[in-house]
Amino acid sequence: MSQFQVAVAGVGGQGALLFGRLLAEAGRSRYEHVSYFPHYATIMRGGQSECTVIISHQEISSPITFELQAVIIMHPQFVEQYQNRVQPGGRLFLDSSVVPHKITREDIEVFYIPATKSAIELGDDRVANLVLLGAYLEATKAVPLELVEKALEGRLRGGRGEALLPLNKEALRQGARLITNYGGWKDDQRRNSY
Amino acid sequence: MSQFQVAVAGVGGQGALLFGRLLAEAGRSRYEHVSYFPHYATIMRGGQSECTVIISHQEISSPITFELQAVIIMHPQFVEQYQNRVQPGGRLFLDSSVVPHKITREDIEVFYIPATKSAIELGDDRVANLVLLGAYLEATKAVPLELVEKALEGRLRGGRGEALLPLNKEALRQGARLITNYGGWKDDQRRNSY
Amino acid sequence: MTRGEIVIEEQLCKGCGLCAKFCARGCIAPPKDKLSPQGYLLPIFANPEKCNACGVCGWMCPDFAITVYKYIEIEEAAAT
Amino acid sequence: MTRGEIVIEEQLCKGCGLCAKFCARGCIAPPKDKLSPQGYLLPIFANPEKCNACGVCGWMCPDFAITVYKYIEIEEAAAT
Amino acid sequence: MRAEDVVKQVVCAPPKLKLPGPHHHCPGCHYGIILRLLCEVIEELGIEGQAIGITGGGCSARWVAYLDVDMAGGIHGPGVAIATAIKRIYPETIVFTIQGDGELGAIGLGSFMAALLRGEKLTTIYLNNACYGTTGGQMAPTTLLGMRTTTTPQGRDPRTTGFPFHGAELAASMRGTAYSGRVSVHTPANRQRAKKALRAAFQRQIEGVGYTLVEFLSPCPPNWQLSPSDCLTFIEEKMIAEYPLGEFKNVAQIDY
Amino acid sequence: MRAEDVVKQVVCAPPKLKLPGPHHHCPGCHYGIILRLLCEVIEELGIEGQAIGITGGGCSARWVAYLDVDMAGGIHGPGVAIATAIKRIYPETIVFTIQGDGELGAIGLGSFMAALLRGEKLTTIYLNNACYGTTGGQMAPTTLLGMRTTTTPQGRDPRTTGFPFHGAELAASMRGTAYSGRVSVHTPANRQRAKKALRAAFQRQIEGVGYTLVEFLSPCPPNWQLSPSDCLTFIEEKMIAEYPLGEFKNVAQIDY
Amino acid sequence: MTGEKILCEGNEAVGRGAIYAGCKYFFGYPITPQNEIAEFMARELPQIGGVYVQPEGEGAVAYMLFGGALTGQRVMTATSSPGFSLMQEAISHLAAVEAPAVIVEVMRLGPGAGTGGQQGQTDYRQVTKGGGHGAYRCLVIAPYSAQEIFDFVQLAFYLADKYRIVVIVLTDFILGRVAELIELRRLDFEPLPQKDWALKGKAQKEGRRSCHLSGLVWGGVTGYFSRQLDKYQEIVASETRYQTYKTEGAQLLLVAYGSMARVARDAVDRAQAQGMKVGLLRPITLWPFPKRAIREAGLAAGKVLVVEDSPGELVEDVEVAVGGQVPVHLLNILARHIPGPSGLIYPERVLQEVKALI
Amino acid sequence: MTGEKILCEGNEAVGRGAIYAGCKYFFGYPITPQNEIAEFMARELPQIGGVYVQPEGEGAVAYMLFGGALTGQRVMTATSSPGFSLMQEAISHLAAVEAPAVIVEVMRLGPGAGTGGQQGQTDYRQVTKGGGHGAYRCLVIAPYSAQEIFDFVQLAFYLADKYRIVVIVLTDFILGRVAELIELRRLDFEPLPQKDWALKGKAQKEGRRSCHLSGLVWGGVTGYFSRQLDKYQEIVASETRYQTYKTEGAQLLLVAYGSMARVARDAVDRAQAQGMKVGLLRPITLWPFPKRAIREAGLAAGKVLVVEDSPGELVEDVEVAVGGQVPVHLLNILARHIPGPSGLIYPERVLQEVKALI
Ligand SMILES: Cc1ncc(C[n+]2csc(CCOP(=O)(O)OP(=O)(O)O)c2C)c(N)n1
Ligand SMILES: Cc1ncc(C[n+]2csc(CCOP(=O)(O)OP(=O)(O)O)c2C)c(N)n1
Ligand code: SF4
Ligand code: SF4
Ligand code: SF4
Ligand code: SF4
Ligand code: SF4
Ligand code: SF4
Ligand SMILES: [Mg+2]
Ligand SMILES: [Mg+2]
Repeated sequence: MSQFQVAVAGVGGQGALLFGRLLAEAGRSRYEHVSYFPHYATIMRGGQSECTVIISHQEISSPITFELQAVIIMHPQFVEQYQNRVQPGGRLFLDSSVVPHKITREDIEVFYIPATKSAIELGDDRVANLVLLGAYLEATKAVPLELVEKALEGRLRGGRGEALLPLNKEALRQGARLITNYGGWKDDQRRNSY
Repeated sequence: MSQFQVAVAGVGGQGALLFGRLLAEAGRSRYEHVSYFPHYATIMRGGQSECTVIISHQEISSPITFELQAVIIMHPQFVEQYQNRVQPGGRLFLDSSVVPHKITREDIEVFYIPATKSAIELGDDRVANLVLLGAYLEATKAVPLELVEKALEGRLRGGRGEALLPLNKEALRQGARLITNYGGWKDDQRRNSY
Repeated sequence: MTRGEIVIEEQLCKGCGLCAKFCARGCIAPPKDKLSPQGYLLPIFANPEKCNACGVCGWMCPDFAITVYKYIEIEEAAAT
Repeated sequence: MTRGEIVIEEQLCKGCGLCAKFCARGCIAPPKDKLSPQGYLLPIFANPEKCNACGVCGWMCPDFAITVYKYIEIEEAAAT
Repeated sequence: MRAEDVVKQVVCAPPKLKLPGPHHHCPGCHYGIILRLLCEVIEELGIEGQAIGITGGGCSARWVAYLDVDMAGGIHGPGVAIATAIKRIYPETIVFTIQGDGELGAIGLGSFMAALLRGEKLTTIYLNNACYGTTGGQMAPTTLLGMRTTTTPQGRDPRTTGFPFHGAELAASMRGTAYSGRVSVHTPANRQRAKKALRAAFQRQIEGVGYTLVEFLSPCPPNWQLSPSDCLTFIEEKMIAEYPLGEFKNVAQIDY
Repeated sequence: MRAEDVVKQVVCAPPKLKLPGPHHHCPGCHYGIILRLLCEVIEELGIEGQAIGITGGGCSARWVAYLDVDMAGGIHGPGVAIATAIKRIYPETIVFTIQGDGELGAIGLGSFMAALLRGEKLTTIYLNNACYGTTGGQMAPTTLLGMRTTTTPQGRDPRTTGFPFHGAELAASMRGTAYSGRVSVHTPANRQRAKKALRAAFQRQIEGVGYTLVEFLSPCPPNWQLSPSDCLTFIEEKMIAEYPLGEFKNVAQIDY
Repeated sequence: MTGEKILCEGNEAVGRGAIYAGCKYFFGYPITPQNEIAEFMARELPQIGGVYVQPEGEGAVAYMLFGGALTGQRVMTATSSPGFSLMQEAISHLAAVEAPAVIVEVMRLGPGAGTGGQQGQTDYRQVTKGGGHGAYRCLVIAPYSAQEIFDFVQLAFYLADKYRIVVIVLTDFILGRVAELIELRRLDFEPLPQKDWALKGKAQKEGRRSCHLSGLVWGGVTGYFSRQLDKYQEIVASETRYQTYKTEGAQLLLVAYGSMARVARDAVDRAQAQGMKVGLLRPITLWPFPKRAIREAGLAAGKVLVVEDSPGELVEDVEVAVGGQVPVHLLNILARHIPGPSGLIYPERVLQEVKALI
Repeated sequence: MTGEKILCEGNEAVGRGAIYAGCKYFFGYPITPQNEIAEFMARELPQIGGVYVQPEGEGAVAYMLFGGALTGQRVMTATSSPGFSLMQEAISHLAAVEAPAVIVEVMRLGPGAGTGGQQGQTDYRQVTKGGGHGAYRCLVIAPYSAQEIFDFVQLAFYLADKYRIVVIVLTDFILGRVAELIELRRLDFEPLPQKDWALKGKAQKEGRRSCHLSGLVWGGVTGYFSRQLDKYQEIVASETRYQTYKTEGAQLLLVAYGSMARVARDAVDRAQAQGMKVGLLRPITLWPFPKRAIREAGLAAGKVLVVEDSPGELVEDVEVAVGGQVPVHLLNILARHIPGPSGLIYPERVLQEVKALI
């Protein structure tokens, strides 16, 4: 495709913005144009935190757009407003560990990813965002997962997060695996989640 | 006359404003309309201090006007600019104790009043303004001198200035006398002055 | 002997763990793997039998999430 | 014996009288009836013979109006 | 003891003056504990009907929506000026401000000092978390020396940014001040002392004595980049070393 | 001694750094004396080429036109903020502010406190005439208790307007301050002490130690409604009673 | 109701008008040329159980106004240009919580310290268009005599309460200083609703709580702005005020406000006396601006001359009003007769311009 | 000169642009959504011998800018709406002494605390018309991409020095946050005269003294204002900037600036793709305002739609520009899609309006 657009919505601390930033950084080696718009209020701790990423071969007129090819929902409070932002034929990814909803739209593809559960199993609930990113990449092939790993390395190398690099990469790969083995929405998955 | 306009110009401390205020206060019992515009800058101590008074039987459109029937000059720095503000046929009063100039305009009446000298003789140089006011009243008959005395009483009664009332009244009367006995500009008068 | 009980309002808890930290009797297990509806990890009232209803966990909870109940035998209650 | 002299710049003096107040030797008469070109009453260097050119009046004049001169005999001056 | 012989008595529940619903503070932020103290003290003093609270622009701005008394706010800096007007107009009300250290020690410093000079009869709840919490943890006047923040990436250096601001001591040094103290709520015992201080401050306002202030040390886990638990140690070891706890002034009368 | 044997030596004349012409201060205002001290000290310290002065909005605003060094000003309040920027950009210059008590103690209080907290390496010449002189003698934070002004027509009452502001003591209490003292020029002996203090303050700035401040008591004859001579007595008896003269701090090094 | 007539300067008329309007709380800070207002209030208010507070600067003054306004009592301040600039953030907060307050701005000249308190009309744009952030509006009233100052201050309090808006009464050095005879009279207005939103402690309101957050976080962005737009529309429709003087048959329309409208009126008198057909339209509210009236009068006259003591601000609004249909000339601050503390534009100079144009 | 390309958010581009322009002195105070600028400068400047000072508030920041500007060095600050309001008095003083400085205003929404740092374009009037007292002007540049932010900050420093004026670079929450690829390049400008008026101590200037009084006391009132009027006229003539996009043959002209120009541009793309003849004119300088260009393009199209994230401010200037000749429609803040922290106006909504109008 000549352009990928995705919005990620979570609450402060869930890492929605890192998802977007990594995708944008990875995207720039494959696309001439990249825009990344994080939308959050520092004044609102724990408040809504969303971002929009566009990676494109053409110039990007607007970095914001209502309907997108893909939307990632990390928290139940966003289901209502964000499911409408998926273009017909687009994809919606939910962290099914925390989002209990079953989406009824028929014109889009929905992925229920138990991201937080997977993350806890990997050892840290905070990598749920990377599980979702791995899933997104696997499902859309927007950029190769390796480029995101490189972007991650660039961020963590030398800092106090360096030790977390293997965990992070594992989370990405786990996300990808969840898509490879994706079996659709399962009722029991939801009940497990909280 | 149906209207009197006068501007008084001095430096801070000379009492130009009191001249105007007293005239305006006295004027209000004889005229339906009165305006008094003191023009000075508190920020500029010792700076220019002028006022314009209009007392009138008609409504006063503008409280400021460039040309006036009468102008009082209390300090040499104003001679240049204020002599032009007398209407043809109007009157100019100078404190000749401090203003050494001889006015050359022929179309106006000029009164050289040794106001500060008279004031010092009366015991306080600060009543020079009242000497000039007395002179102005005597020359123009704008309002009776007694009304100004009443206005003075209103201001001073009960305050710490009460004791100064006789001196102030005497200054007014001395000014009036200087007009009654007015003899024109005398060279020696000027040389005495400083 | 169980002397009291705490109830954690899951909608309010943010998983800071201060309750667990300040329960001197070790009744509360720090947040670990139970997720709240808001996505926070929840502490667990793990050892109710040790609770003496001292109230500390409630007073120290920054999120007004804990209610502490003291068990009073009926005779006692009537007496007070 | 006159030891010095002061010159009051009339254009600058505002007649505050501080010079007169602070001349310990009473050389300066307070402002009374001499008017300056600015309309202020001027102090007068009334007793020059008492002046020892101490400089105090000049230093204390808020208006930079006073210059104080000390008379020095020529031999003295040459020596310094 | 059988279940049916037992009555459950509520020992601790959300205070009456706390409006229902969650607040927006970060996990482990002590602002919630302090908010609770404030509710309790107002309730215990029976001044709920007279109380008027003014919040600042920091993280406590939204206490206007948490505390069930008359409230206004959301402005960064001039809390004491706003409160002064209200108190002067209605001297019988009990007016308090809630202000962060970025606010009281920086943009509101002039207003604060001026209110101290005037000895306004207000109560200020001063929240010292050693940073601008709301805006992302920039250096505040209270930031500890050596502490890294987003605007002191190498650690705060007194040669370029000066020395920490001591609000409670400053307030205590002024003639018009009736009460000033510094407290913390990082342990249950400290929490109880803090409550006492807060009550004493309000009491002095009720008596009409003078300016009253209680400075609360508080952590900011996301900006300090420490876990809630490590924050407690940091307060104990680092914050209190710079900002000693205690009652610095408490007088029944101002000497006019 | 014959006239021709005598040479006239100038003992006292307008200082070199005073630009020619009259200044606008009222008769008997001591600002002129203080201006003179400033000229003398800058000249004697040999810092004329490095000196940059910032005036406020009060009666000293126009010193920009009286003092022959680089100067800017005319703004009521933020003198120390302006000066801070200059000093930070050119650390080798000697930057001083001239500020009234209405300015330093009121509208500029926040900037002043903040500069003290930061320990900016400036010299502040702080003119305390117990009122807003320029605007007509309204109550300033320094107005003496009981003193009548145009905004305290019944005399200043601490119950509604608070207590006098003590700038020099406040400055001395701050860690970043190198020098702070209060002086007066109302007698020749005091004038000499004042000059020493001013020189000491500049010296500390030259050494790069910290913030330096000299507070000058000064009369305001028209607004005090006293003659120049009665003003001297008022300073001696009333002003000094509230504002004691002295050197409150003078250190060669700040303890970082 | 007719009352006593006194000789009263404009600044004093402000204070008197405020007290007649029931304002007992004033927050002030010295600045020329409005000091007389603060001094009047400091003297008078304590005698009527009111309060004068002089805080540390104009910023604080404006925040006291904010706090005071929220108590539901009538509150006021007065200031001049630099002080007014310092109030902009607070005015924006007042707009955010829709608190009613009256600010008297006695303009002084120019940017910065200007002439330190002299004549000028150089705050027109700041007062009518901008000032603080957030696209709010203040109602701006420009009296032109001491009597109008006295009356309009009362009107200002009424409008502030009616619309929950900040009302600015704009005067200047001349108007503040000119003493004229004024009649002390209490103006009657429509009754106003209770201020049930006021902060005074729940006990005074049967336990009802009031809450004001200066923010759009909960109220909703569009809700707030559509409410403001409605309010502004109503103000434009109902509160636009202006006065015409001798405009009947005029072949040149002068437009001026405040002190310059007095000067222009004098020029109109003189011109008419000399047989020239010249009239004056004087905006009384500067926002809302009498756009249509100026358009109509301007088109009727065929030529417009704006007189303002500024490099040219009002003229922009007049140009917009007439929309390029007729020529708009400007007599601006450069027309001052300069000797004098900072110069003034005199009627004679206006007349000269009128002659040149007619 | 082509440089490295980096992924850079708008706020960071401000800091980078400033450093490329030789600015080493920054005065800052935290306020969302511009914190990243101050943080970037706090991190970078000490490494190049520069200085970051964080004083007690935005008022003090602006006065530091004043002091800094007078040293002759390039100085900058950045802030957002409430902070910008607090700077108004100081900006007026900068105008009074004609000191050059650059202020980046990253607008947030609404009056008061608004949404506490969210998207909005509600400072248009404050920035372009008013702000402080004294009828001065600031040059206002509105970039619409990270690259333009980087470039225009450099331009801003050049223009500030050239005209001795305050230049405001106006962005908003969206532009400050959006990261895009920018090319790091140093722009070349005409050489500028020496700043012989700078304060640096007489020793650095062969004993020449510099003196700046923020006032018109000595310089003369008319002298000051006629110099300003000349300067403003020259700026209007030489520095008015705008961009047109697909206006050729357009039957509807969209007018928008900054972030909303991006949104409008997207709508133009979509509309054109659907065969609608729609173009965009984007003012780059908001003062001077590209009045004539808008008039011409508006008349050519016959219909104008203003898109702004405000109740309606830009629209006033557009109305003045077209002078009632063609209808001017407004898509304003009420068109926001509200879910989300405070809602946004999306291209889809603009397109919908375009369809309704065409
Ligand atoms: C005039 C103005 N400047 C800056 C801001 C941005 N701002 C909001 S809150 C805040 C400070 C937060 O720090 P603090 O007062 O310490 O409160 P905390 O968040 O730490 O509780 C700032 C700078 C603002 N709202 N208004
Ligand atoms: C923002 C602002 N507010 C008020 C003023 C008016 N003003 C000019 S100087 C001054 C204060 C004068 O008092 P002080 O600082 O004590 O100096 P003094 O005149 O007594 O020397 C004031 C209030 C101003 N210029 N700017
Ligand atoms: S009430 Fe006391 S004992 Fe029981 S859980 Fe809470 S802290 Fe522990
Ligand atoms: S203290 Fe409260 S918020 Fe924290 S973990 Fe315990 S219950 Fe949850
Ligand atoms: S001290 Fe100076 S100004 Fe005062 S009277 Fe003496 S010479 Fe004149
Ligand atoms: S120099 Fe000394 S002695 Fe001479 S007049 Fe002056 S003060 Fe008196
Ligand atoms: S940012 Fe800091 S102060 Fe604010 S709520 Fe979070 S922890 Fe508390
Ligand atoms: S008003 Fe006061 S301070 Fe100002 S010059 Fe006059 S005496 Fe000095
Ligand atoms: Mg804080
Ligand atoms: Mg003073």
